[in-house]
Amino acid sequence: MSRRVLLATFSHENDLLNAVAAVRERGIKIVDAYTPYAVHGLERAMGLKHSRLTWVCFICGMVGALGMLAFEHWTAAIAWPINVGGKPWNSLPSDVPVAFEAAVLLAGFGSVFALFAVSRLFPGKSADVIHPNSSDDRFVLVMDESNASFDTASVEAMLKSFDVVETEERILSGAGQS
Amino acid sequence: MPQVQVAIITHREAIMSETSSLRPPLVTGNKSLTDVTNDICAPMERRPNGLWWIAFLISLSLLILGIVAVWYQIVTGIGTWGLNKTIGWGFDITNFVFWVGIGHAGTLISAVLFLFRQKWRTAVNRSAEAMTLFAVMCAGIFPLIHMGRTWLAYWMLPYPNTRGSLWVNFKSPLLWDVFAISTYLLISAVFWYVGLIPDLATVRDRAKPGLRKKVFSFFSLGWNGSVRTWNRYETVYMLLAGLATPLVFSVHTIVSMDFATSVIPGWHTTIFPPYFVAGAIFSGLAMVLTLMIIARKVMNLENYVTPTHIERMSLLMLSMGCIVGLAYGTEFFMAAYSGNPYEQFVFKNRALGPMSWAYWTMVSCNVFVPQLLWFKFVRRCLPLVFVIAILVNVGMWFERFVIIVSSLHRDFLPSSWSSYIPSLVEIATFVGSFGLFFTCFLLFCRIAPAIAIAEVKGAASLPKQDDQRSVNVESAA
Amino acid sequence: MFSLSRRRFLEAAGFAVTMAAAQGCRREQPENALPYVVAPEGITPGKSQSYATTCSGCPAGCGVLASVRDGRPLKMEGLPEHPLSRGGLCAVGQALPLSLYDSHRLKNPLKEGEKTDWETADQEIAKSLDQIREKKGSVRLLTSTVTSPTLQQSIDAFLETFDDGRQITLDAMSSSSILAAHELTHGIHLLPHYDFSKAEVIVSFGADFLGTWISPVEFTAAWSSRRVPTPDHPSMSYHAQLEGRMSLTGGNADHRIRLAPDEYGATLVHLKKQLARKTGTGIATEELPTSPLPNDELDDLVSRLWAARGASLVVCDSQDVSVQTQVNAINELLGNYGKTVDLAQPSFQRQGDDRALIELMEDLKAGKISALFVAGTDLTHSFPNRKVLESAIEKIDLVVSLAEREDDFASLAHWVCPDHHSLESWLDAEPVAGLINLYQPLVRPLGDTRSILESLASWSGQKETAYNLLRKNWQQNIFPRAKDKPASFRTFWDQTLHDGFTEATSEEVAGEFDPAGITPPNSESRSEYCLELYQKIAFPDARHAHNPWLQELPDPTSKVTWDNYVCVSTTMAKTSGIGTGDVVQIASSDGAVQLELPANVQPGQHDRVISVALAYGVKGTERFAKIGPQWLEARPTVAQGEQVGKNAAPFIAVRNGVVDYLRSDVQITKTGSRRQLATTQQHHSLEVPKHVAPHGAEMREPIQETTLAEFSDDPSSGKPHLHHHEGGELWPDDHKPANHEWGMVIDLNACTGCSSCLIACQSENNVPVAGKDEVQRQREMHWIRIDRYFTGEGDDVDVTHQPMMCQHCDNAPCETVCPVLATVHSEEGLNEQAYNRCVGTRYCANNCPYKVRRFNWFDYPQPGELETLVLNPDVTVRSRGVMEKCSMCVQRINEGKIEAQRLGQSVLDGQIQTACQQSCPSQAITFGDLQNSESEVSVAMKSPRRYGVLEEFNFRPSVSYLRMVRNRESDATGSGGDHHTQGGDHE
Amino acid sequence: MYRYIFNIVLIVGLFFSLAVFVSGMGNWRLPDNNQGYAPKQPIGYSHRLHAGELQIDCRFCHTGATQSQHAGIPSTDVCMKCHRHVTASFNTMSEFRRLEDEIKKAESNQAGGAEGTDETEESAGEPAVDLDELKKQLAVMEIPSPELKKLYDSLKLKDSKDPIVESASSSIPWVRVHNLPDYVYFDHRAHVNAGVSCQKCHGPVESMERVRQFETLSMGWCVNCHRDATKNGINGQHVHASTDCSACHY
Repeated sequence: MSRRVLLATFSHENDLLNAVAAVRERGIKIVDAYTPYAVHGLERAMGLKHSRLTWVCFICGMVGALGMLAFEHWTAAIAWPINVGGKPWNSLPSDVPVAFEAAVLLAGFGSVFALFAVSRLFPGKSADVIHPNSSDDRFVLVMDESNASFDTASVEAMLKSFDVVETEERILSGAGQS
Repeated sequence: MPQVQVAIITHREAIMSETSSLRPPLVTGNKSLTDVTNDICAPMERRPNGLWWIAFLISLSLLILGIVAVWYQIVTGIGTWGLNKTIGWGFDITNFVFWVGIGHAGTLISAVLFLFRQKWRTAVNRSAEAMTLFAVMCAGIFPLIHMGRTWLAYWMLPYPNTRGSLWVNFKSPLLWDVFAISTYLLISAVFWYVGLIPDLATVRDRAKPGLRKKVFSFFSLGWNGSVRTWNRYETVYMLLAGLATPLVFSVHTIVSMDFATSVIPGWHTTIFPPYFVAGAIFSGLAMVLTLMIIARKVMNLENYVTPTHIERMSLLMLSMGCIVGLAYGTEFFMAAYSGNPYEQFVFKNRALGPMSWAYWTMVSCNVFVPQLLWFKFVRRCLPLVFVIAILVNVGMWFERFVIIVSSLHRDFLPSSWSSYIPSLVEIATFVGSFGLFFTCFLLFCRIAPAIAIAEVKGAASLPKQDDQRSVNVESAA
Repeated sequence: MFSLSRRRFLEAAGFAVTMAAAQGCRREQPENALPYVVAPEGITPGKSQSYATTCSGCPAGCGVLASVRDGRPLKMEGLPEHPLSRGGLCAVGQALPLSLYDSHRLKNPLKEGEKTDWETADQEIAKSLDQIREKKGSVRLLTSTVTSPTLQQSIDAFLETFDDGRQITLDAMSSSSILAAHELTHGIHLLPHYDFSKAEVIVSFGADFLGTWISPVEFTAAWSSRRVPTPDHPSMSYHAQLEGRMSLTGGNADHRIRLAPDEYGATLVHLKKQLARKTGTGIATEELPTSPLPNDELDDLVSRLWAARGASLVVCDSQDVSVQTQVNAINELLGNYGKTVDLAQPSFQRQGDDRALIELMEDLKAGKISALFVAGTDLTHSFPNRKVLESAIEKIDLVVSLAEREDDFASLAHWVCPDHHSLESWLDAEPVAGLINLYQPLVRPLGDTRSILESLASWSGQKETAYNLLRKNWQQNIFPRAKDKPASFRTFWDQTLHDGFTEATSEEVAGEFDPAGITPPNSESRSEYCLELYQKIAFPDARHAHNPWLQELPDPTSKVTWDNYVCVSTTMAKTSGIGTGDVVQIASSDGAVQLELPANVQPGQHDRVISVALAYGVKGTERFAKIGPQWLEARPTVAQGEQVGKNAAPFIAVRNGVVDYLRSDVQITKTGSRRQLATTQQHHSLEVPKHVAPHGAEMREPIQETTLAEFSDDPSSGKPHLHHHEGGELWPDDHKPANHEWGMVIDLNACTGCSSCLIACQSENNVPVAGKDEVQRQREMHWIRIDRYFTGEGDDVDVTHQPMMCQHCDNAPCETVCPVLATVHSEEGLNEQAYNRCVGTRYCANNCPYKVRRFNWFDYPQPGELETLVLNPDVTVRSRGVMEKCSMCVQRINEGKIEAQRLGQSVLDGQIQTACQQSCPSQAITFGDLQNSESEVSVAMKSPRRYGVLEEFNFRPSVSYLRMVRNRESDATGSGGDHHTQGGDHE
Repeated sequence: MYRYIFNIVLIVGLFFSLAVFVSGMGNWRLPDNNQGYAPKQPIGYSHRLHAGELQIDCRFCHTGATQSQHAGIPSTDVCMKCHRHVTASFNTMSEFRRLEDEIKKAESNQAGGAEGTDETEESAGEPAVDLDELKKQLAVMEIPSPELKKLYDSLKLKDSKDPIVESASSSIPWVRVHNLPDYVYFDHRAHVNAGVSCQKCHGPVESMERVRQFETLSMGWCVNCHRDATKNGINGQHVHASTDCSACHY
């Protein structure tokens, strides 16, 4: 499915932020925005939901910690109990450090791989770069034109007031997914 | 300015932008966003200069020396080191703890300062993370090669086996180390790489079609700067920072437990975990300072690494030096107060015994010398800060040496008291680890953006080109 | 395109080949197993058999139980039933297997240094001998002490074929003055048999009877039998040692007085005078010079000796005959003859006859000798003047050496007719009249060597095997003497062969004391220095210098290996600025003899006495240059062209008809160069250095001691006042021992520090030799060490010895820290070390409070293929990078358990013995099952003297020690000092 | 075209590698695992025949099993206990007997024939040829099997089993099948006397023509058996099979 979009390019994050607010006020659907760095407040301005990756991280961490604790207990006290320095079979304090490390390792890798999976990032993927300078100094706002009420001219005029550098109409193939 | 803007700028950032006019700017020299990109990418896009080549060749030859020494040691035996029946660890574990300690500052700067929203970290966090990575690599080598049978190092991992299954000893601090160091290395690598992805994309977009573009395309994972990805990315980055912070504390706590859980007087002490963490941060800061002062000169990054950064780091180093000094004093107090004669002897022996030279080198470098940083002119004098940082590095190496060797050389039974002289192979291995570190670091400067481009841009709150003049007037005022 | 594809094709094909190959290379070379063709009767492959035989290390004649496995003698153990050694065996005896498997032993006879065969040798020697017989030439056979009746008979028979054939006996260290003195005072030329087990008071003048003097194992066993005070019988013998150098015996004495050897005479005269006054006899009334000993000391000795009349013993190691006559007089006055000094059944353990030797030297000088045979002794290290020998040899028609190795003399000889190693040959020995031991061959000779019995028989003109000669002599001469009148010779022979020895009647020798024989010692004016040559405990005889185990055995007193050195007192060191490791030159005043050796500052040494060990600088020890690991910084054990240590024998003097090991005409000067000694211990005191000593804890307390006086009052006296945590454990104790709980108790009062256990352990457990450089780097590999501490100030020090090995702690610090479970605890209370699991982090060694773990820094291969035969097949040979330590001889424990199971029995107490325990001459080590409350070790654990080293840390060691008790009134002497009163606040 | 051909070659190559790899997977095993090792022995000795068919007890030859840590490989003279008398297989012997009988018969026939009438002359030629042939067959027939010859060679015996005086005997170089690493101490005594059957570790040797390593002999295999023995006993007998390191490693 392809759709018509309007690209507005800005040179400063504040322009983009202001424009986003104005565009959303007008009820125009924003497809996405592309910025060279993480512009603070943009996600809220665009009304994006808070990421649920924190839960992934938490669950992975718990699995790591509890799994490792269980494994340590099993190896030392159940699978083959061996007398080490007269310590009791089940010596919880000595199990803590490794369990902690396992938690951190799993949580870290879990959340990073979840990020890659959710954002479809993988090695060798060819990026659909929206603007040659979007990773340098240009902030690009992509608006959905398919709505019948979309008035390109008036939008462009409005954007002008936010110091838009250029605007461009484009047909986007695919679902407009970032 | 339209009203909307005020509404969307968070309270915190309002403060930041307010204070930024009061504080010296993080990026000087009226840089635009493109300037930032250009400046940072420049070292990796142009041919290396002579200075780089000289540094690289020196590092490489040291690395080769180290490789030869390690090879010789592995095929001949640990006997090629100066250890003996009493002193089972010397340079090896000293170097290990030293390098781990160096590594910690990287994580501290990058993760802890990130969590505390210290924007000035952006100038140095990338190289600090790289430093962590390379330092942990150097550190990891020592526990590996210190084993009598290095080729069986995988026995440390709890994998199912045909021995019935014979697992590993989870009660051993050395095993905790295995997990701590490998976790630390992996998480540091991931943290570093995740931070690098947007910058790799920037380099990719700048590159002309060819091998370079292909490589950067491959490693930038198809990054396109979508705000949705940025949103998740920021979350994960914060999570990683949140994980790395306790990790860095746990790693050096566990390293200190190698000693603290033993029975050897001078090792067996509860103060070690905080003492070691403080020491690690201290040595790490010194190393970051050393590298930054060199890097800003060599790589023309004076506008990004400003004297303000150096001064803040110096203050941090001073405070850490004081904590470490307090720890040294506390050890003596605890020994005296405990009434344990073995403990008392070890500390008296440290200060007055045959290894007192090492002890006083350590105290001078770590406690006395950093006191100079109370003076602002010292903090702002880069050569002086550089010298102090080097001395702190030396002192922190000696701290580990003193703890390990001076505690071992005279323990319980006087019949086994002994002394330790490092062998040539040991020294070459130590030197080689520096070779590895600098070779990696120099290569890193050449192949990846040494400063986090996206983060600098995000944190520097660069004014709109049109507003430049007014800002400059403000900062000048 | 084409090339690319071709490459890909090759890649693909290569992959296939590699995969196929990878599956092919799985197995190593097949290993062959060669069974017997015809299995010998009574031998089961893999099982060791013990045979009783006799030790050939020295003429003391200790009984040996040699275990033979698959045709290889592997381990020498003491023969428990033997009346002299009582199951003990010294380091030298333990080390015999290694000298058996010595690739440097001669494998065939030599003619002028060239290989030849026995037929040629016999023919040509016989021809020369016939010529000598014709011209009535003089034949001399030089031997070390011959205790063998059969060999003596062969020698006599051989020498009888000549008109002038004489045997001359030359000991490694002569005691001929004792024999000569008895000739003067008792009219019989012999060595009495001393019985230390009957002596309540022992006064020794320089006699190192626990170390090297005459029969040390026997004397140690006897001496220690009187040194075990119990709460019920708090008594033990009193032992005073007056000596110049610090000997092992001196270190074990209750009271040690520093007295230069040239003052023994003067002191003995005073002692004799005072005792004579007590008896009321008037044998000594002459005017005396002042005593070198203070009067109170002298009075104390006199009163103690007098109180123990008939149960006292005065011995002296002086080569001055007049001094020895004084000793005889004192023993006579005390009524010791017939009690502690046995003349009726004398000892044959030292028969060196110095007068004959001096005559020989004259004859050699005069060129009167036609043939010279040398057997069982390395002349260079005991012959007073080698130059005489060297110049004389050219004038001798026939020079034959029967040495096992090409020693210094053998290289001068025309013929070398190598004797068997004692483990390859039949022989007998009568060390003490009435006790006859047998030697039996335990292995087929490894080289083409021949027993001395056969060689002599062949040269006497009757070829006969050693076995037949021995049996014949036994049938004719020994069998009639047999004590319990066995039914037939065959039963007698079989029983003796089984037992290893037999007791026989002997000619009663009666000697009447004749005061006229007492000669006053000449009271020479004291010289500036007094050089004393002595024997080292590791190898009293140069024949053993080829044994690397013994070379690396730390001297019990100095802890030095791989070298000899000049011992000087701390006072002399201070005044002349000599430090340990400084090379000093000692030279005779005429400058004829010079020697440069490193100095060793020895606490306890007399200020004027400098002492040097003999039997160093032995030809052939050049071979040790490359012993031990070879690497970048390795320093050779001996420098190019040098030997281990230097030969001090040129200082041996001939004086007043005896070979004397004392010299007053010497000078000592510092050369300025240094040579590091290889010591296994660097800190020699229990005191921590003063400037780093915490207040109230100036002393470490691994060794606890008390005095007999205090012990009688309170058997647990000497216990430091420690804050020992007696409460419950922090953790639940999950580890109840299974069927056994092995434990060990070491009695510090019995342990003399003789170090025989070190070699026992080395031999049993395949402990490698590390070499001098590694010892200097503090990397010796011994599993058991003997910590030796000097306590006290200056030169009047007390010596303590403490055997230290893995303590098998129940709460072992080493186990907790091993990441790979290579060292864990067994359910029988042992601290196990699985070599094959060890990855070599050395963390366990660091965390061991006793520092008993040894790391394989390198591979330590055996020097040759033959030498690998000495390895015990029951113990893994450890590879590089692996930690090792005392296993409490777990291979013996397993063998004992399995054998008991096979026989359907339970393991009996005493059935399993560790190697160190088995051979201990003083039986200081007890080992057994702590779960068996009846076992010897459990009983010892209940002793009030028991303590554990570093017990206060709750490591719960399985090895305990029994507190040392010195027979003293109070702590006034020495320094045992006030140290037990100042127990710090240990936690 | 080239590309096409080489792609085919490539695919075939890869397929081949894969095939080799997969076929190898079946006997893939960890390093040092010699399960199934069945080396060729210097003498084609059949355990199946001796232990299986003839039901000779293992300990008859491996005498050390109850007394020593090594079960031991029998010395040549142990083989000779029987093979002094048993020199060939039953089939060979019956063939031998048959030939002998035939010759005897033929000889008697011949003798009878010579004495007999001329009637038989026609057929007399035939048995005569037969007799020579039979004798030749008998002469080349090896009564001691070639394998037993090796036994005699080891002892340096003639076929008549008299020793060859001038030459020394030599061991038979058997190839070790069950070879534990040097750091493992396995004691046959302890196991056999505790009632562990030989087959428990060595497998059904009595059915093996050539002995092969039946079990993995890995440490885990040992330890699991020890655990099982401690838990369930051996033949109903309670035993304590230690799993301490020092039970096997010292």
